[in-house]
Amino acid sequence: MSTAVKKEHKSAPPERGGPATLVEAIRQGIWEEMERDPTVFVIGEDVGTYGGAFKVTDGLLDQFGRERVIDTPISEGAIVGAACGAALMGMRPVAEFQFIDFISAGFDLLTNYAAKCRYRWGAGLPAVFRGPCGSGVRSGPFHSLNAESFFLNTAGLKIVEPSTPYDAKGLIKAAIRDPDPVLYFEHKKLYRLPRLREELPAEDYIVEIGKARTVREGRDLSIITFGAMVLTALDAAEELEKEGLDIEVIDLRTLAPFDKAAIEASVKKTNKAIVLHEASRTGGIGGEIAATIAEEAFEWLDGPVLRVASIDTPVPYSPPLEDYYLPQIKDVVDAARKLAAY
Amino acid sequence: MSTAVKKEHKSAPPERGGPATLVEAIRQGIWEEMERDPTVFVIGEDVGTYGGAFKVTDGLLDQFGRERVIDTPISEGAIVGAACGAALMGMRPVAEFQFIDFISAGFDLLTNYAAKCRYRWGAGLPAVFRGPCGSGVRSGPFHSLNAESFFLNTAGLKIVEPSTPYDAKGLIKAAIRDPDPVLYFEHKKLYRLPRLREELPAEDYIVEIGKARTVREGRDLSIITFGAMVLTALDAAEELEKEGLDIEVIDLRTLAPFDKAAIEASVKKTNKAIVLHEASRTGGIGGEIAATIAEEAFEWLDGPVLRVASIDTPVPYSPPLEDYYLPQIKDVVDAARKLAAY
Amino acid sequence: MRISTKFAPRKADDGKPLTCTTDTDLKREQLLDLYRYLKLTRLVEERLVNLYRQTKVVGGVFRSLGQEATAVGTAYALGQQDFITPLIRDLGAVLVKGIRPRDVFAQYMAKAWGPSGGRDLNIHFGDMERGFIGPISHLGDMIPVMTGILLGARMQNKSIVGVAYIGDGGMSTGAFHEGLNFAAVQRLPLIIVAEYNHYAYSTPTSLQTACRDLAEKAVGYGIPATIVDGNDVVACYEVMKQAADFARRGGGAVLIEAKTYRRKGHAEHDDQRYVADGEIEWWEKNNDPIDRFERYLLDQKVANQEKLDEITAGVIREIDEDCDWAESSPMPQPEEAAYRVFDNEIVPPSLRPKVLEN
Amino acid sequence: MRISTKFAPRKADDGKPLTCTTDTDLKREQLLDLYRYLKLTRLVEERLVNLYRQTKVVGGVFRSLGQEATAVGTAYALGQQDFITPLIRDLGAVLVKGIRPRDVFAQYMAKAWGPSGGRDLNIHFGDMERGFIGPISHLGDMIPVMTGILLGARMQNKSIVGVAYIGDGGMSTGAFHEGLNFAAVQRLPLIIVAEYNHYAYSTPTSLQTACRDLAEKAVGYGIPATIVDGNDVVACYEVMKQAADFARRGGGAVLIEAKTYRRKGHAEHDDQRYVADGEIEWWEKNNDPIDRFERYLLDQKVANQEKLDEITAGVIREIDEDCDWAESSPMPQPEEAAYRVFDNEIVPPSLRPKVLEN
Ligand SMILES: Cc1ncc(C[n+]2csc(CCOP(=O)(O)OP(=O)(O)O)c2C)c(N)n1
Ligand SMILES: Cc1ncc(C[n+]2csc(CCOP(=O)(O)OP(=O)(O)O)c2C)c(N)n1
Ligand SMILES: [Mg+2]
Ligand SMILES: [Mg+2]
Repeated sequence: MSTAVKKEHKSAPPERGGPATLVEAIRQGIWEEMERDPTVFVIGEDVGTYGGAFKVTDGLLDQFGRERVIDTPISEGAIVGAACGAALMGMRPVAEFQFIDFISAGFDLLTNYAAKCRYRWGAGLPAVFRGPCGSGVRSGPFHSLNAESFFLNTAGLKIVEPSTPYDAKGLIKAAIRDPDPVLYFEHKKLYRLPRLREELPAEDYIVEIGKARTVREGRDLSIITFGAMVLTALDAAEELEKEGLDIEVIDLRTLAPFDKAAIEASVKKTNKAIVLHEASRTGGIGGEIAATIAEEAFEWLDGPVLRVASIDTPVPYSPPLEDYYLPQIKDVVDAARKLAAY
Repeated sequence: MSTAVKKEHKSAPPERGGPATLVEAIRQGIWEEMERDPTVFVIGEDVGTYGGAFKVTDGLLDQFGRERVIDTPISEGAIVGAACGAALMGMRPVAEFQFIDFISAGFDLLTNYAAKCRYRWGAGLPAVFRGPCGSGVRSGPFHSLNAESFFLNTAGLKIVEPSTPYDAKGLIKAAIRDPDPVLYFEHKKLYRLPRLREELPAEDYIVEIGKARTVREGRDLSIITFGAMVLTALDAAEELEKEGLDIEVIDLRTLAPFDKAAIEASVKKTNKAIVLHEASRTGGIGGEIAATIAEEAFEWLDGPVLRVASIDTPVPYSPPLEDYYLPQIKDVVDAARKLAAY
Repeated sequence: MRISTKFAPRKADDGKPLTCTTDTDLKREQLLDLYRYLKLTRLVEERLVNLYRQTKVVGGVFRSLGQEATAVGTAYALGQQDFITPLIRDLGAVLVKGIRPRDVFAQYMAKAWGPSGGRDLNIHFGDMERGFIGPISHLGDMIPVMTGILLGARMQNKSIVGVAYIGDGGMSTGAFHEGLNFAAVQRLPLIIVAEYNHYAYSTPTSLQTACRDLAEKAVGYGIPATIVDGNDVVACYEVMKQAADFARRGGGAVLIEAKTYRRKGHAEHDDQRYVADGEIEWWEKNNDPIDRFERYLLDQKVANQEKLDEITAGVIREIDEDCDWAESSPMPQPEEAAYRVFDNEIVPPSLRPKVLEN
Repeated sequence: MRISTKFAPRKADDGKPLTCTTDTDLKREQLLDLYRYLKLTRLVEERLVNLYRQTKVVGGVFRSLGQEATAVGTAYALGQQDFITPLIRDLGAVLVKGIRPRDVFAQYMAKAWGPSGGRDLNIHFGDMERGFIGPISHLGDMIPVMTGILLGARMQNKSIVGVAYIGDGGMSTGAFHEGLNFAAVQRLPLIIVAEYNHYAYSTPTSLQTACRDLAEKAVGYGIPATIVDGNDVVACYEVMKQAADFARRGGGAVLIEAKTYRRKGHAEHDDQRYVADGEIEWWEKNNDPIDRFERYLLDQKVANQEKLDEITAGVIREIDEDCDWAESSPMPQPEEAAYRVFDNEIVPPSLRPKVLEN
């Protein structure tokens, strides 16, 4: 009874290029890669008939069939493991976590199997592990995770997080073509944000993994950030501009391995840096970046590298609490003012 | 057939105080706490009849019985979950991972259940999660983990790692009495190291969680470290002394929340700092510490905070590879010389 | 192997509408109490949907429409001292365990007076006094936690049972396996209520397991199982009563599979495009647990319609009152976010740092 | 439910010593081949113990003494194209799949010429050509990985089966559950060989599961199971032959439980204090898989003692040669540690940074 499908529901295939939100850009990217390369397939919970909790894989099932669009049991370990095994066979799995929070249940296989396979016996694992991350949408402690810090100390995993539709499409394609495992984090707050909607090229393109992007050039101070915080940084920069402060904003895009050269170049120009991220401050990626700057650009620094991040708590549900938890524009502005005055 | 016990094997109860290695100190600590407090119990794989893979729990079964010394199936998730549940009931579980590497299979429950319980509904979880960590003993990629970085960005977990028998005993007791979940990491290379053997007090004592220890006072440069690397730091300090460099060595002992005051006090005195740890450099705890110093003691710094750590790879098995992987005395000496000359 | 089907779903005789089993010792008061909880559950959820539409509920609303009898009937067979850890769709069990609707409303609305003070959502909280351990989102994880509750209770010589609810989907998790297996080995009084409600989000049960019945999974843990008609509240009560007796007497873990049906989508936003035509309507018309129980109460002359209406009116009064109370609660103070990660007497709250203030 | 016991262990008739099943079509050459692999396995391990005592083996040595028939017999029923993922104690299966002893020696001795170049230990490597996926230490994790191998193969229209070995202990892991369940749902040709060898490290099977037989776990995955005498190499071959045929024809996953016994400790350092008196000696005397098979070969006149000795001599020659080769390998160059985390054409090796060299 439950296998028949209710309505003659059929999702339209995505445009090639054109104006797109972040979620549409990712969908385009996966779709095009699946057309281009028969080894690419999609696996995860509710990715088929339902098209994914956030509809990233909408329509793929109709187009590519059950063999290449696989609805799994609620088994994140099996999803990761199966993606690894298929990748060993020369396939290119794109595995979805329904929320990135559930990556904790795949943590064991990611850090032990996926990350170490090539090192141990030369077997590269071209697998992508993706899903919605991030807070600010009132989803409470278990649907708001920024998971990058879990994986930074495990060599063998690349980590990517786009903040624009263009980058999202270019990076998902690069991730799928990458010969090594890539974690691809999608900030759920950005999925459908009208502000981000932009025109994508009709032609095939990728965005190289490992390269940051200067979102805004400036001379006085660098804000190094990524994901949804790019917008916070830009908004802060605009406010600071009114005070005559010329802020540079760097979007890392790739978190591992992150673009040291771009960060250093920026800091050597502005001599002041703020690292901004959404995860809790302690143990977040900000420490790694700030330490790198302080170590490798020490002589260029005219002030301490400041970190602006969430407080050290779980992500609370209630709006006033979550707003307090998260770094706000004002926090960035304050930090920048103080640092500028240094 | 297999339930009868072969020999009339009975392990001696531990001494109260006296000369002890690290492993004996931990065993003393657990034993005394179990005697003192009937809610304390031990749970893990092979912790009963066998006394644990490293014999930390040796003899507990005979003394305290099957109810309080529980051999589990190979189920790290169940071990963590069961410890949490029992803690909710007012018990004080001491859960063992046979090797800390297997904590990855308990990662989900640790970061989601144990860490967030008090925050979510006020239910404190007084549970200890312990096990052998660390490399340098030719155990390859899956028995050499330093896991602290996995947990630094998850608020709600304390992390402890002793480097001496005195601290080991005092910290395991403090951990057991702590009202919140504590991860207690034991460097397996130190367990039976004769160099560490020391006289323990016969009286009950604890070592406060959250407090670092100045292992060696010095004026020229601070090395901030913990675990087995304390020895490396001390050996490097001795060599540097010959060159007239007076090195301070700080043993963090607690990694979360770490002792900022002690670090800052040291750095404000010496004006130069090296952070030394055994895990891979990128994403390791060194970034957090270095960033904190660079941020909060910026004006006192006469040089960059240098990090000396393992390279960014899995832990290789073969001795020449593992030696290359790990930070050696020479690496610390080199870093100190360069920084001193700054 | 030991799978009991005594209370499993049966076809109604010659097209007669379904009611409930008469094979019970439940007294009139208890039966009416069951009715009250069924209505309370359904109407609390309906109120939540209203609040959601008014954007007063901050997160999602997850309905148990059509499967209320499973939660209510099973929980009703427990003592005050027994523990449950429900799924989001087991609101009925939470209410039976004595949690007040006001707490649930305040939680959903992220209010300061909610039991988690706005830190967590819906039924994600707990009450040790009432034997209620709220779930976390991560499915399966509560099984080993409940195993630990029972391990602790055994060390304290407490004679309690623990009930962990799990979905057809959640049984696919490793945590479920590890937790139940450990409880079975330790012969702990853990009772699993496996809810066969046909879907896990959009995924049909046939894509979660190759078994026909979830009860078959009990075999691999060496424990007995029962299949119950999850839409027959009396049957649900009866199988739990037996299971709890068995477990309390030292029999060890038990698995109860409840056959039911999730009539609403996974959450309010779900368009249920994956559901076959007419399926929901069939269940609504022929197999609604409250309809069935009303029919039973009337047929068996336990009550007349007036009595039932009176109960319902009482339920609505309670809901109105509790909802008002919850609405009147303030939102939490922002800085509250920083407190209570640890025992704050030892570790200070994580207040947002003042930038470079020293 | 479908648990076949045709090849399960049986008591020997009136005290006669155990041999092997005669219910087989295996040809003489094949039988002698099996014998060669059994001896090869045992003698490679003995050599490893020698090397360990000479401190030439850097890590631990894990013996399969007394359970060699399970690995050898089951693997021998597979084709070149089929995949295995063994446990550390399934060296026999690895050798049958065509991995040479030299590779194993070099790995154990952490040598540059070993297949992982000294990066990983013992049988922790792989060979896609030979259908060998080496395990990692984390028990259970290889089950979902093998599920993925088979998923990939199906998309490539390859008709292969995949065999994953797992211990009585490893079956308690969540990864085992998730991997097998997914394979069963997908009807993938995954064959689980569950090794009931009485212990997981020091823990008896009774503390791993409340089931009597591991085969019972198959029920909860909706797949068939067979119990085999794991010390009867011919029976092990036969059950795998049938399972592989079944799986290859599209029958889906299968579980084979092999009853055997681990005569050595978990690793060389284990004093086995947890083993009941006389237990090991009983198995050694009455139920050694090689003794049994020798008896079978002689009884059935497949070979005479001379022929067997000749085979053994060949095995020893091979071991001597391969061991010499492995010993002659250099240790790896230190800087090799930095390479091959990623494809180094894209990400440079992680060489130890020269301190402040810029
Ligand atoms: C480990 C984990 N993975 C994924 C999810 C996302 N998720 C939430 S509910 C759900 C479906 C649950 O189905 P089932 O267990 O059958 O319970 P039901 O909703 O039917 O009551 C999923 C996949 C989750 N909560 N936990
Ligand atoms: C997830 C995990 N936890 C713990 C261990 C440590 N460990 C290694 S072998 C072993 C016992 C394995 O027993 P079993 O699965 O029965 O295999 P056997 O050794 O009997 O072949 C344990 C607990 C591990 N390797 N993986
Ligand atoms: Mg369901
Ligand atoms: Mg075993």
